[in-house]
Amino acid sequence: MTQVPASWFLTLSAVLFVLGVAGFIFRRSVITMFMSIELMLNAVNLTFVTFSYELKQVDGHLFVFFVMVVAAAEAAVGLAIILTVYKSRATLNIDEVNSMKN
Amino acid sequence: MDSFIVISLIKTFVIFAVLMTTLAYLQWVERKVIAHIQVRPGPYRVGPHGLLQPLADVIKLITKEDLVPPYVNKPLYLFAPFFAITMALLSISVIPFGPTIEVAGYRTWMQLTDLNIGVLFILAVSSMGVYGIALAGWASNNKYALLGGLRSSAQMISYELPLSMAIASPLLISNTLSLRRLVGTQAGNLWHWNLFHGWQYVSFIIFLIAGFAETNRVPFDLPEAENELVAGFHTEYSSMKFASFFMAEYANMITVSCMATLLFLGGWVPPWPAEYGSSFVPVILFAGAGIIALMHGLNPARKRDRYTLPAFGVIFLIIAAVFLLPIVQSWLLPLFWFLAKTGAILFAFIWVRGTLPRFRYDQLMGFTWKFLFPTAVLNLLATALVVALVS
Amino acid sequence: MDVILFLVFAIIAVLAAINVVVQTHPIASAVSLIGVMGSLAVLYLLLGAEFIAAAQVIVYAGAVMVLFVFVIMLLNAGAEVRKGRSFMASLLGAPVLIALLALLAWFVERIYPESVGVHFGGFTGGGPEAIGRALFTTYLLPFEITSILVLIAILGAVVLARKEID
Amino acid sequence: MQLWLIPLLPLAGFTINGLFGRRFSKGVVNAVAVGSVLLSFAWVLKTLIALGVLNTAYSEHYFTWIQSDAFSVGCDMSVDRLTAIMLLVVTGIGSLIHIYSIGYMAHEGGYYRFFAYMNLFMFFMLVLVLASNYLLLFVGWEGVGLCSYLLIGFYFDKKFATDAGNKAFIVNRIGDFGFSLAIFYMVRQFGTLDFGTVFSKAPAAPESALTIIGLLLLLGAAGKSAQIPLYVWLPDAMAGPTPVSALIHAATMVTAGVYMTARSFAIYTHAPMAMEAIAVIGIATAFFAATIGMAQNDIKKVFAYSTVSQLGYMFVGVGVGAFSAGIYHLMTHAFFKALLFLGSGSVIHALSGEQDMRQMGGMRGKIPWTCWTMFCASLAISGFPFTSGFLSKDAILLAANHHAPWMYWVGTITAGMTAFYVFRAFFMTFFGDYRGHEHHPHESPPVMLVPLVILAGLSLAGGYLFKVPEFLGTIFPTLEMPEDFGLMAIASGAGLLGILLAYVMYVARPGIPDAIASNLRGLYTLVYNKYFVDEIYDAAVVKPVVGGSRLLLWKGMDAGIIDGMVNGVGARAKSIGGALRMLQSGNARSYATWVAFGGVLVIVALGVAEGVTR
Repeated sequence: MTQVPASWFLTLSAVLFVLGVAGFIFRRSVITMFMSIELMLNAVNLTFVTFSYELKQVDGHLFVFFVMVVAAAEAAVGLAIILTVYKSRATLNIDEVNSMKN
Repeated sequence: MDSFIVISLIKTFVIFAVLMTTLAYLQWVERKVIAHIQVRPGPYRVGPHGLLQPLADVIKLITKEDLVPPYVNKPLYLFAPFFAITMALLSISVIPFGPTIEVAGYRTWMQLTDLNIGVLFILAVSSMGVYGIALAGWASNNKYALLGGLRSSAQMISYELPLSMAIASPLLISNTLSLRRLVGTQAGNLWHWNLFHGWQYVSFIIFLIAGFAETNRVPFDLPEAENELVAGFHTEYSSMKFASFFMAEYANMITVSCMATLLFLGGWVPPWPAEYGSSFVPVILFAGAGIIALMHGLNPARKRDRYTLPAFGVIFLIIAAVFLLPIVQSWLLPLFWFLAKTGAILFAFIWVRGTLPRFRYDQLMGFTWKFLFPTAVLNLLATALVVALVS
Repeated sequence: MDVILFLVFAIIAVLAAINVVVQTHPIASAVSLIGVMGSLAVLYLLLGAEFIAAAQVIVYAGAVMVLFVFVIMLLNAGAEVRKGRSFMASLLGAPVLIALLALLAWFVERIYPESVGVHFGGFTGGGPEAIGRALFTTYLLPFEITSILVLIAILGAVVLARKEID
Repeated sequence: MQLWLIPLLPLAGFTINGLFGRRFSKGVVNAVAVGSVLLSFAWVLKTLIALGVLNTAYSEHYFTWIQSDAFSVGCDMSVDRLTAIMLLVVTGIGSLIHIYSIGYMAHEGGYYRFFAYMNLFMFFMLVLVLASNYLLLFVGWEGVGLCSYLLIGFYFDKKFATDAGNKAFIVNRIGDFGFSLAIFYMVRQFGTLDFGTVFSKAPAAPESALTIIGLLLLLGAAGKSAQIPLYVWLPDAMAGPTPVSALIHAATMVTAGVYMTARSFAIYTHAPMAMEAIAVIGIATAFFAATIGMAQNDIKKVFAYSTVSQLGYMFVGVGVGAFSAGIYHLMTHAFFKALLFLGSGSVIHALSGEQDMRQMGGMRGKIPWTCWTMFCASLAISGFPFTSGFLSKDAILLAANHHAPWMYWVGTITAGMTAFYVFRAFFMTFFGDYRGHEHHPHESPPVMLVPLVILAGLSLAGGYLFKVPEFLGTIFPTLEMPEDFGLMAIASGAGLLGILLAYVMYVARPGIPDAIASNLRGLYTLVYNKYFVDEIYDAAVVKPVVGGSRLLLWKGMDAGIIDGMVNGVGARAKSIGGALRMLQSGNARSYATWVAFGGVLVIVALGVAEGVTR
């Protein structure tokens, strides 16, 4: 059976997405949560590509391209924020970062 | 179907063997050239003119005690060198060395495989190379290593941008990402090479500078600079892991120079068409080299040269003779031209290492962000404008 | 053949993803995330998205993840200390996630039972040429907007991360 | 002929006194008030003389008050023989009482206010009498109710006066409720309220409708003329000054009910059931009030119950079909009852406020004029032969006998009781020795005595001066009755027996009443306490209504439901807000959990929707 049904790809992306969500919910370190977000985005990218394969259109790839650009921007700003948070509160544990006062 | 696999395996084996020996002997060449630049003989004890020196080094590194310091982050510590060397070797698989070759009835390209996104693949692989160094620096849990790792990966990242810009402009002209077709577009004589297309030599220079930085070579090899950061990111590494980092560095050097030849110097295309005698150039070169070697062999500066130099002379003459054989010429000549150009650029690497002083880190970073990157972008825009107007 | 390829890289991706979540030390999860991205790049190739695969490796794995590794190295973030594990979160979270997964899977299977088979040469539209044409014709506006977005992100990152010169 | 001038004069008196009374001296206030009533009386005489025989009703239309397509109500007045009598009674006795009250109210506070209200009362009463459609009559009806409230509560600083005013007004309102229902029903049934058209259409209307209208009108009349169910307010109305009781609660207002039923004789003649109801209620009230009157010690209370009882007689007259007899008794009753009240007023005036008969006695020598004028009134009310009271009461009793013999016998017993309690009061006040502690009771001034004398003359000879039955014969269907002297003899005999009994018990042997009272203890206390009717009403009606409204309407409905809802919404919002506040915990991971939870819900929803549509 040389053909892989597309639904497997979607299921795989679902698994990755859920793992991303789990990571975001259960982990305490800010960076790891940030990485789970990236994981979620990757899962979404996979879905995009699968659907563009199915519909034989290139638009899906464009969306993935834009997702990547946005993810890059987000990562840059996010990490900068993490740095400043670390500088001001010397902690990476999200639970301790829960109030606007510093 | 299976012939494809067999052929690929054979090609892989051939290329792997050639590459590994080249890696080793490249180090020998480098040490010899730098030595002669600094008017010292360089390695000549182990084997004639130190030819066996690389072999000795390899044996030394293999037999050295492979200690793993306790305080390191063991998995990543072991993973980093492995990752660095794989990424470095990976890009060789896409580089075409010559046109087709006819062996025992099977015609195949002198290239492991051809991706229609070859250039992108190489870019991707080179950008992954950063991890090897970054993780090595961090995993060895040592301040110098960490700083060295950070600095070198920062440098590689920053220089990646002008590198990709420099690559982009010739691509605009040849309008393809597949390396094989890239060379195809530069067929014909010297003026067809991308280098002389418009002002592509600017992007050639940017490419080379970025290439130097990518491979942490001399002007930009601050991270490994002995006097500041002990040995940079591979301070804690010993024996084989240390060797792998070195091999990775040289492999990267080879990749960059191959890319330079392919993108700008027309790959295996002879400078002027064969009918004007370009096919005789290698014969002349080797014959000349052989004669010179024989002459020096007559009154040797050192007594053991009496045997080695005439031996080299004879070998060179044999090679010159081989180039004359027509049946081999079809693939040997293109291969020669490709290797000649790549060798020239490699020599430039080594030459630069011997002459230029080291950049300070902030100068290094300032240079790329304030000068190199803007020029690369402008160059790309100008090339795009020209291409748009021309077509 | 393709199935084997898919299965191999799918399993790698899932294991790496689990590793991202499970590992206490951020650097370990960072590396496993790179693993996920690499395997996804291969899957993209399987789906005929060459440019996106290369972009994924260059942009995502090559640049974004390096940022992460940088930050981890700069902050010298130690392993996460396991304290204050609120029982409620796992009580509420776990079933929700499992439900989410089951739902998505059911949704996929049910909505796309007759999905088309994927094989290597299936779709060759993913090349840089096709993407370039689409990007600069139909999707020109988003392209410009994202360029501005990235510019703003850079400014933001610089302003945020620079040391107060006081 | 400007009929409108008759009611307008008292109105002018009212407005002048009402607005500028404070600055007038007593003399000017008297002049304005009494003058306006006397002018109105003179104008009435002029119009009646000018109208002559008045075989047909003379009416004037001024403006259309309500106009809604077919249904229209005009402000128009009419005079016929019945109205003529009522006008004479109202304005005549009104002016006498106004003159009397000059003396009586001389040193009371709020002098101009009293006369303003009295004039206002006269205005409304005249509107009521002159109205030629039910709605204008109803305006007068309400107006007199208002004035009775104002005048009863004249001493507004005393609690029992204001309570009595409220009681009177509320009980009257219940009656008015029935009256207004009747008006609505008439509008639905006849499409108009004008007397003429209503009475012409009445015979054609179904008997059931007429019965209903009749009964509702009876309810209104019972309220206003203090009949059985709604008489409780009259005894308490004595809280007002005595001229008020005389004018409103004896002569004019209470008779409005009788006038209205008499006026709608066309409806009642075609609704025998309603007529029967009137008769029965009349006789019951007469007997019942008489029994209570016998045991009262307050002089004004005695006469109040006697008014209720005499009104009962008038209703009997109307009920049995002898409308002219009813009106005849109305007129004569106005004369002697006004006299009785004014007399008791001057007695109270003499004793400077003392009302309890047990504190009086032996006043014969001290205030001879009052004594003898009241003697004449007492003779008239107890039906002493050849007094006007005798004529009108016998006419009613004869008609009652013709209608239903048992009514005649109950009427005769009541006549006896009436005679007994009137003379009991007379003897307790004027005979025996003085039991009070007022050192020198003085005779009232002439301005009070002159009206008494005139009224005394009228109550004795009034019946002969104005032959009402013949006068009203043309309007009302006459009852041909054989002149049965036997019955008249029995009735007057009962009256004489009552007088004799009173004389024996209160003059000859004063000990007897206490003896009877002691051995008939149970009955006496029952009667003395007015059969506890007030208490029963209070328990049966007032308590449940007030309690119910407090419990159900106020606590239950208002506080419970409405406030409940409003506060409930506020509380709900607060509690929800409280719950949601927990979400904003600042813990990013809990936010994520909720987002995931939301995501799951959305997907489930989509799945379900998808499942549904597929």
